[in-house]
Amino acid sequence: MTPPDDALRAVEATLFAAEAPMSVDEIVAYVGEGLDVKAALAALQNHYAGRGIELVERGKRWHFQTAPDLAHLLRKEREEARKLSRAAVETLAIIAYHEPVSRAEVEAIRGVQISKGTLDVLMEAGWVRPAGRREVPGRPLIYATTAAFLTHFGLGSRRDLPGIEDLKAAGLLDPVDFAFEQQLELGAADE
Amino acid sequence: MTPPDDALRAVEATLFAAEAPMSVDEIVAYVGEGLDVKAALAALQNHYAGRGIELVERGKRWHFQTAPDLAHLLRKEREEARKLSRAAVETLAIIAYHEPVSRAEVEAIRGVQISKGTLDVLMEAGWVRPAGRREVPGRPLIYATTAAFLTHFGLGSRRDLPGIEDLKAAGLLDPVDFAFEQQLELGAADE
Amino acid sequence: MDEGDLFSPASNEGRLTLDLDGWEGPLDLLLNLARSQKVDLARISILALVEQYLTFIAEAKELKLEIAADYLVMAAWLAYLKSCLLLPKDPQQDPSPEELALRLQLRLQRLDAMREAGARLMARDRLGRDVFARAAPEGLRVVRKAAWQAELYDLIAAYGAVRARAEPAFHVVSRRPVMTLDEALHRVEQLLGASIEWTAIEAFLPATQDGEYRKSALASSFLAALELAKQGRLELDQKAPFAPLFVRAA
Repeated sequence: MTPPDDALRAVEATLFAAEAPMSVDEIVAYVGEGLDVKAALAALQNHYAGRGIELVERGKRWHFQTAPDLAHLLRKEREEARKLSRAAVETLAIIAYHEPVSRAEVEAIRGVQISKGTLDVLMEAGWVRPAGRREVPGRPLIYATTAAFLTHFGLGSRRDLPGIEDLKAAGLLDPVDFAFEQQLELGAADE
Repeated sequence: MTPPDDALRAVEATLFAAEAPMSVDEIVAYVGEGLDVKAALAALQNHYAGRGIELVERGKRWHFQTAPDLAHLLRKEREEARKLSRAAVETLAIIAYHEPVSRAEVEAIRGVQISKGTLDVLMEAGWVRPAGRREVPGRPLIYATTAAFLTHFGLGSRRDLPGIEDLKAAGLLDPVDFAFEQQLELGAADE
Repeated sequence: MDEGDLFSPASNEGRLTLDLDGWEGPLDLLLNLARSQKVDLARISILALVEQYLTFIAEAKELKLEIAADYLVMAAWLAYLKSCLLLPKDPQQDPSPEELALRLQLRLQRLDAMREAGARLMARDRLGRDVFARAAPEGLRVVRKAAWQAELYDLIAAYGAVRARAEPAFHVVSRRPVMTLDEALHRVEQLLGASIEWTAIEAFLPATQDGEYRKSALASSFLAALELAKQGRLELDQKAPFAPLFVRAA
C-alpha cells in the first residue's frame, strides 16, 4: 500500500472533523484549491469499503458513518428515535415520491385531510421544506424533501428511493385522473 | 491487505460513534466478549498511522482524532472587508505625517484621546508598527507606518503624501466656518 | 417483512375488529378490507369490497359505535355504486359504474403504493438509528479575519480635518454698509429745511450704486420721517398703499 497522499489525508481529516455532511465545494474551502478533492473522495470511498466505517455520498454531500451491518452492536442502549405516526410516514413517502407536491395533492392520495401537526413534524425533523408555490389558482404552497432527508435515510439521491422506478413504470406516481384516461384508452384499444 | 476482521470492524465503528474516549472494558461491553479488542486496537492504530485520522490512547482510553499536523486545515480563514473607523483613519494619518509619534502626541494633535483598540486595529491591518521608545521621561512607545502601509495606499514613500499647502489647495483643510475662510481671503488680499 | 403485519392492525382470521379509531378515514379502511382479499389490488372484486365495507359499517352500527360522517358518506356512495353495478347496464349513464369502480381501484392502488413506500423508507438503514456519524466531531471552524479598508483619500482628508480642527478659529462678523437712524435723522432734518414743497422721500437718499446701502438708507430715512412727523416738524402724504411717499416741512 502506498502512503496516503496529502489530498487524501486532508479530505479524510476534514470530513472526520466535520459536524455535518459536506459538499465538494465546502471541502475545497477547507483543504485548499490545489488538491484534487474528487479523486481523494473516490480513493477514500474505496479504501473504507468493507471496514467498520464507510464514506458515503448523500445528495451531493459526503460524510463518514458506521457500516450498516454493525447496527446491532451500536444500537445497544441508544434510545430509539421517536416513532413517526402512520400519517407522517405516508405523508413523507408521498412528498418524497411525488415532489414537489401541495398539501391538497397529499390529501387526495391519502383520502383524508392532513392534521396540523403532520407536516410540522416532518419539517421539524428537517426532512421536508416548503419549495415555493404552484402557479395555479390559489397558488398553493408546495413541499419537497431536503438533503437531510437523503442523509437520514441513506439515499444517494431521490433516484435511490426504494422501488421508485417500478412505481413510475407502473404509472402509480401519476395522478388518478391521468391513470384513469390511460386505462380507458387501453380498454378502448382492446375492444 | 487482508480484509478487516470482525473485531477490527466492530472496534473501529464503536470508537468512531463514541461520544467520549473509551476504555477497553467499555469497548468490550459494546462489541461483545468473544472478540480480541486489544489486538484489534493495535491493528487499528497501525492501520491509521500516517493517515488523516489517527487512533490514540490517552490514560488507558482510546479515541480517534484528526492528525495533529492537519489542524491548520480545520480552520478556515474568511476575510471580511471592514471600513476603518474615523478615529482609526485620523490616527493613521497623524502617524503617517508625523512619525515616529507616541500615543500622547497623536492625542495632542487630534485633540481627542484614542482608545487602545484604535492602535490595535492599525497594527492588525499591518499598517502601523511600534518603532522603539522616545528617550524622554516615561520612555513612551512610539509608532511608525510600515511598508505594507505604503503598498496599500499606493505610495512610493512618505514624501508622496500631500503637504499642508497641497491639502489647502485641494480644499481639504476643512474650513471651520464661512467667516474664517473669508478672513483668510481678505488677509491674503491685504498682503 | 410481512406486509400483513404492518398494515392490518385489525385483520384477524379474516375478521375485522371494530375499532374505527384505528383507521385514517374511509379510504384507509377500504384499503385494508381490499388487502384481506389477498389478491393483487389490480384484480380485486370491487363488488366484494363494497359488500365488506357495508357489512363492516352495519356491524359497527349494531354495536352502537359512533361512526364519523365521512364513513357514512362513503357507505352511501358504495351502496349506490353496488346497485349500479348490479342493475342492467344503462348506456346513457355517465360516468358508468365501471368507471366509478375503476377510479376507486386506482385510488386504492396509489394509497397502497405510498403506504408500502413509506414502510420501505422507514426500514432503511437510518442515520442515528442503524448507522452513526461521529458523536463528538472536533468540528470545523471559520476564523473571521478583517480585511481593513481605507483609501488614500480617506487618509489625507482625515489629516486635513485634524489640522483644520487644530487651527485657531476666528469669528468675524463682516461689515455691512448701513445708514444708522441718527444719521438718517440728521440728513432728513437738514434736507427738509431747504424744501417746503412736497418732495418724494427718495430725494433724501444719498447717491449710491450699492443696493444694500440704499435699502438701509431708505428704511432709516422712513423711520426718521416718522419720528420728525411725531415731533410735528414734518408732514407725510401718500395717495394709496405703496404709492410714492411725500414729505414737507410742517
